Amino acid sequence: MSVDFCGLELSHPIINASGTFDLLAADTAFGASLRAEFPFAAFVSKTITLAPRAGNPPPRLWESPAGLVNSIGLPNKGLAGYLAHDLPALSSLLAEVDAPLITNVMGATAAEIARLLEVCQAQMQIAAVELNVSCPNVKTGLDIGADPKQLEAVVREVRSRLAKPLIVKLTPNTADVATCAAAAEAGGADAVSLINTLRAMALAPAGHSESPWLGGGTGGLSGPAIRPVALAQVAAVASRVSIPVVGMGGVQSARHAQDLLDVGATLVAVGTQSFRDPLAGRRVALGLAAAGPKSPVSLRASL
Amino acid sequence: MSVDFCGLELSHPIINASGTFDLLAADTAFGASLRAEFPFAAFVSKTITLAPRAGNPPPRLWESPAGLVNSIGLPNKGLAGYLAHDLPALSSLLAEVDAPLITNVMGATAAEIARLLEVCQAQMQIAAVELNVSCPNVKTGLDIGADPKQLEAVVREVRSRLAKPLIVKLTPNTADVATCAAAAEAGGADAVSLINTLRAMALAPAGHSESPWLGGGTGGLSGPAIRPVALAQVAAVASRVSIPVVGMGGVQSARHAQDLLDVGATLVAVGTQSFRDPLAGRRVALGLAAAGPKSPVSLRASL
Amino acid sequence: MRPQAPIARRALTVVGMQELGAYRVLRLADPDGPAPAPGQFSMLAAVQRWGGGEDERPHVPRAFSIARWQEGEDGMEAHYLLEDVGPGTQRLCELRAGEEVWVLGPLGQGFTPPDEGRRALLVGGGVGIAPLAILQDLLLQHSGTPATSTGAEGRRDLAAPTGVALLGFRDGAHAEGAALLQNVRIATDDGAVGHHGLVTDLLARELDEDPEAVVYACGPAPMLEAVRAMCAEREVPARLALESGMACGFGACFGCVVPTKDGYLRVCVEGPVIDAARLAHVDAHAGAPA
Amino acid sequence: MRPQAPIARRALTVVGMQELGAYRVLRLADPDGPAPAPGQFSMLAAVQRWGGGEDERPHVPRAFSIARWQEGEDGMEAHYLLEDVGPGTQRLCELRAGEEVWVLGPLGQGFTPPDEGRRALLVGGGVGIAPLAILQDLLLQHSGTPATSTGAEGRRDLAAPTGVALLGFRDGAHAEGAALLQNVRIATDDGAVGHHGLVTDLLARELDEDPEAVVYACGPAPMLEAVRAMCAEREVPARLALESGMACGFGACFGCVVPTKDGYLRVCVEGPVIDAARLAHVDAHAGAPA
Ligand SMILES: Cc1cc2nc3c(=O)[nH]c(=O)nc-3n(C[C@H](O)[C@H](O)[C@H](O)COP(=O)(O)OP(=O)(O)OC[C@H]3O[C@@H](n4cnc5c(N)ncnc54)[C@H](O)[C@@H]3O)c2cc1C
Ligand SMILES: Cc1cc2nc3c(=O)[nH]c(=O)nc-3n(C[C@H](O)[C@H](O)[C@H](O)COP(=O)(O)OP(=O)(O)OC[C@H]3O[C@@H](n4cnc5c(N)ncnc54)[C@H](O)[C@@H]3O)c2cc1C
Ligand SMILES: Cc1cc2nc3c(=O)[nH]c(=O)nc-3n(C[C@H](O)[C@H](O)[C@H](O)COP(=O)(O)O)c2cc1C
Ligand SMILES: Cc1cc2nc3c(=O)[nH]c(=O)nc-3n(C[C@H](O)[C@H](O)[C@H](O)COP(=O)(O)O)c2cc1C
Ligand code: FES
Ligand code: FES
Repeated sequence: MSVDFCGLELSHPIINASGTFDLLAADTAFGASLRAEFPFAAFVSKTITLAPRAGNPPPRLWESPAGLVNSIGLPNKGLAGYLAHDLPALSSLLAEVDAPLITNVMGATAAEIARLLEVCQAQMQIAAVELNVSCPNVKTGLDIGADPKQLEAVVREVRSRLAKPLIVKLTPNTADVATCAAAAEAGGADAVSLINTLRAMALAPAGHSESPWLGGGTGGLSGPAIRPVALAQVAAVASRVSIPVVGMGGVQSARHAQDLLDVGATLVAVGTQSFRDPLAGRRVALGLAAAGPKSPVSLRASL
Repeated sequence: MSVDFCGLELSHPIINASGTFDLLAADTAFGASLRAEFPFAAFVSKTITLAPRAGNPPPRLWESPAGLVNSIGLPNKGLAGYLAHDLPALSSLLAEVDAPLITNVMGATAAEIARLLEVCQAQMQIAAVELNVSCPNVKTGLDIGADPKQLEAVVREVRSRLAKPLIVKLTPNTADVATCAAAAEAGGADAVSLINTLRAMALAPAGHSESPWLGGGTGGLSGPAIRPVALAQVAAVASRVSIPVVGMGGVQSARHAQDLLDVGATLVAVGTQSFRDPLAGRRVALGLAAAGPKSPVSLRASL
Repeated sequence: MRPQAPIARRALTVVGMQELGAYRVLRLADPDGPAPAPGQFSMLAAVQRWGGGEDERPHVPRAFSIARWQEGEDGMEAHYLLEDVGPGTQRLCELRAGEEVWVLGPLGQGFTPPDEGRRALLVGGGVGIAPLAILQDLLLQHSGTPATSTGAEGRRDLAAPTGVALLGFRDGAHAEGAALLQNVRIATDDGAVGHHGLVTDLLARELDEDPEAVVYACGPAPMLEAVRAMCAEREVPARLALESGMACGFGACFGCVVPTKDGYLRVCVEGPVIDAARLAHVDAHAGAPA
Repeated sequence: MRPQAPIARRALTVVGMQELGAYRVLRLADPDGPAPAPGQFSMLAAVQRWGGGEDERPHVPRAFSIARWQEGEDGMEAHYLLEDVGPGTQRLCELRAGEEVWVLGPLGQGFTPPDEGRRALLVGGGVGIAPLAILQDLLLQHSGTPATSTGAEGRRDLAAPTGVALLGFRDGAHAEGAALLQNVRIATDDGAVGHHGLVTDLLARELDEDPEAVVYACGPAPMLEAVRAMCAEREVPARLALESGMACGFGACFGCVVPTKDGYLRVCVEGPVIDAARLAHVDAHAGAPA
């Protein structure tokens, strides 16, 4: 089951989706059992920004049919805080379980992103960087990652700052995700990951006043509800690019992971399902291993 | 509860989503009870194209978490077949229940759409036309409706052929649905409707060979799973345009319809839920009526 | 005219749930429902917790042949034969007396009776035997002759005027489902009961002896295709009850189509029973769970 | 160090489900689970059919205070007090003995005991009384003095060394939940039982008489806010067990935050019990179902 991903040797193809597992909090909650049954082959951090962010006011969660709408708002200590407070603890824990650290970053401009990458390049505990391009462009309000031209330009501009693998986490809120993936590839991405959450909203339930429910106004939909959308987007992307693809969106079981691998993903990330079962990642990995290696009848070519 | 929609006087704000209710088949299945408890205030036909279409090979359906992925492929008798075979029966049935007929049409080019509108204009039984712009552009492969400029140009070009209300049914598979809605409005649309299904996919379940499950390869996701996405898109559109909005996507109850009305929809369409309960539209309408008229604390302005 | 369903689905009470070998028989009290024609089906969904099973399913209701329509303790009852093959059938199988099921039906086009004087040969495979039970009930009622009620296999009973049923099953546990019918001959894949082989072997023998018979068949796609081919070759009329993945059951979704000689046909409104002559072949997706 | 949960959620068997007025008490056999600290909670989800309820929910598990941890027939049992307020609690309330529940826990930061010699005043509102029960059990155990077991209101019993509980309820049916604790004084909104008014009226009286007490409170946000304000004014230490909509319970989703004087805090890892002094006010979303 071991997988080569952009030169990282992983023990299996299952990682966590950014922002859906806090290793340090899990350490507090689960202690030794977290290490004994570590769920992921590599660990992806929450999105880190240059400046600290408090995140959105509560409520931050809305449970929807077979899904979850979140409006967390990317709270984080900022790059300096992350390096000072989290990185040492993260990397010592990850060293124990032999899983590399992938740091997810987001910036509003190419300059911000370049700075984030530069700093990550200097930290040897960071094995790779995932760049979240679901950040609204300050001028247009649209996600940087939604416009292929803009995306390619940004990736090209920042690429040289990072010698480590650069994964571009695409936005699913676009007319043509395959073209965005191709743009990331053209700009120099080593891999792409998808899908991020679908733009979504909820109004307050009966008994509450009828404003948007989420403190952030709108949110993003994740979980099983979006699985068929994720499969379509991953298939479209994998059939277009030749760099590795990290597939995610509603994965709950080895079967769902296998579907993403079948359409061309190299790794699969587990997100919302970890909220229901913190060992979900491990169960998925074990399920894949139990099913045995598949003859590579990849659908990638046929799509 | 009566509503004015582009000059049509409707008894309540609930209609069917195109392609999710076949009046003539329902007449065969339900007979008199269909008329006695007619579920909708207006009836929207399946998408009609100039030439007949057989639709996609089976399987055409995949049940997903709290949703349904379909790859029906817009089977229809073609415009001439529709006029000759369906229109007389449809309009006599609708006359009995006092519901106007909205004909949904799709064309691959402005010329095709113009022809469809012209013919609809000539049929007095047709009260309004809904234009489905989720049709792939023959050259780019992307939906005509996904690109605001293209959409505005097409709507502007065809607009003059129809004196009746023209509703543009937007595609949700786009980076910025509000801008698409504004483009349709600028082109001359009298209303917009959304959301159509989200692009989605399914692989064959265990025991079947591992190609895409749906005969059409990919499909579209509908049902409760997409409701939070629909609410976000309808809210974004309603806060942008000043023409009426028909909201849909996963509506199962009066509460869900009220949410769409609260964010600015004028009408609400019920789709997939009719498959579970053919009277769903009626139950939603009755539920709204029972809750009584709301003080118009529309969120439209505040979004 | 075919019996029609009220557009309002009915919340019907479970009055019984019995094991029958590998199957279950669900009995619903349906005091006000229209009497179905044999071959018609209903869309069923548990009123509570339809969803939340494997892969967060089921979501849409499921189609089931009405297997029997008879007087119960409080008015009419419909019986359904269930095989647990996935989240929808599993949910229905776990229902207990007193719980409720949403029922939309009767739906679809049922079987038409054989021409006067011709004998009906019922051919069923697996859970596909369900619509043959109500068909046999009706045939027996019309002929006025109760069939010999033994289900012993091997005893060939050409004298039975009507309603002889050839039933194929995977194994012994499934073959217990045959108790739903009378006057049956059984074939099993593993030879546990009756003929060791295909039900179409039994059909060939019957047709050799009575080439004037009319065939009524329901079962897995390969069985239906074999029946279709055999009947086409011998010029025997055959009525096939097809199945297909359905979302609505009343012609709304266009999801349940099967290919015919003249294009796609919606199984739920133009079928489920159709004349075999309309098919070039039985689509792999058009049969009962194998 | 706080008791930690095994990362593997446990499928535990329901050994009891009793009505207690407007509430239910769910008893789960937990032979191998770690002993919780009072104030800790678990994330619960029915093993079967977690989903498919109202609005196709629940999907994520639900947080419940561990109300009691005691020896049962086959090892330790955890008790939970449930109030049916939506699809998740509804599903749990319908479970019967023998069915299974996924349990992840014990989670979060519980109550810390009062300083030596200070009296604990427990203040609960509605279903928020649950964590006070296990806290009282522990306090009584430590003090070695069983509380007077009468729950009669009005009888002021300053002699009780520890664990006196002031409980507020909507009405009589809810007030029956008070049976979960000993030595209680009750207030009801409608006056059906005990003091006609707010539980904070009772708290004011107690604090008048014993300004050295330490307050432990759990309940609806308005109650908690009143407790916070009263304790802040009187400079009485107060530990509040907060609630918040949760998806994970172990710090993964950042969904359960409440505002504090120095920023947002995740209720599931830094709480649910926090020192009232850290809050400028209790957020409207940070309390138990009202
Ligand atoms: C007219 C008619 C009459 C019928 N009569 C009977 C009867 O009397 N008794 C009886 O037991 N059955 C009957 N069936 C079949 C019954 O409807 C199916 O077995 C049932 O729908 C299966 O649902 P499920 O959720 O249990 O299984 P599913 O999981 O839906 O699996 C059933 C089949 O559907 C496909 N499938 C698997 N996953 C999916 C998915 N996510 N989306 C779509 N398709 C999928 C596969 O081919 C699988 O083998 C009838 C069907 C029809 C159309
Ligand atoms: C630490 C902690 C301890 C708790 N202890 C107990 C206890 O001991 N006993 C007990 O009964 N309860 C307890 N609760 C509360 C319990 O977790 C909730 O009552 C439960 O989660 C409600 O779930 P539901 O599906 O029944 O109701 P929901 O429908 O989830 O409704 C509950 C509340 O959530 C909000 N809401 C409504 N719809 C949604 C939606 N779609 N998405 C998100 N939010 C929504 C509304 O504010 C509503 O009032 C505790 C909570 C926490 C955090
Ligand atoms: C609560 C929550 C927080 C998330 N935070 C982040 C984040 O910080 N950065 C990011 O790139 N994606 C974030 N995501 C998106 C996930 O990484 C993932 O792309 C998405 O949830 C789809 O996967 P899933 O359905 O398995 O959850 C978040 C998702 C959730 C549910
Ligand atoms: C089976 C099926 C067929 C559909 N056919 C059409 C169609 O012909 N034309 C169209 O504009 N939309 C079609 N739609 C989309 C619906 O009109 C609607 O936009 C979508 O399903 C979302 O609403 P819902 O979640 O309530 O179903 C179809 C949807 C389904 C599920
Ligand atoms: S099942 Fe919907 S058309 Fe037949
Ligand atoms: S519930 Fe997920 S972080 Fe607290």
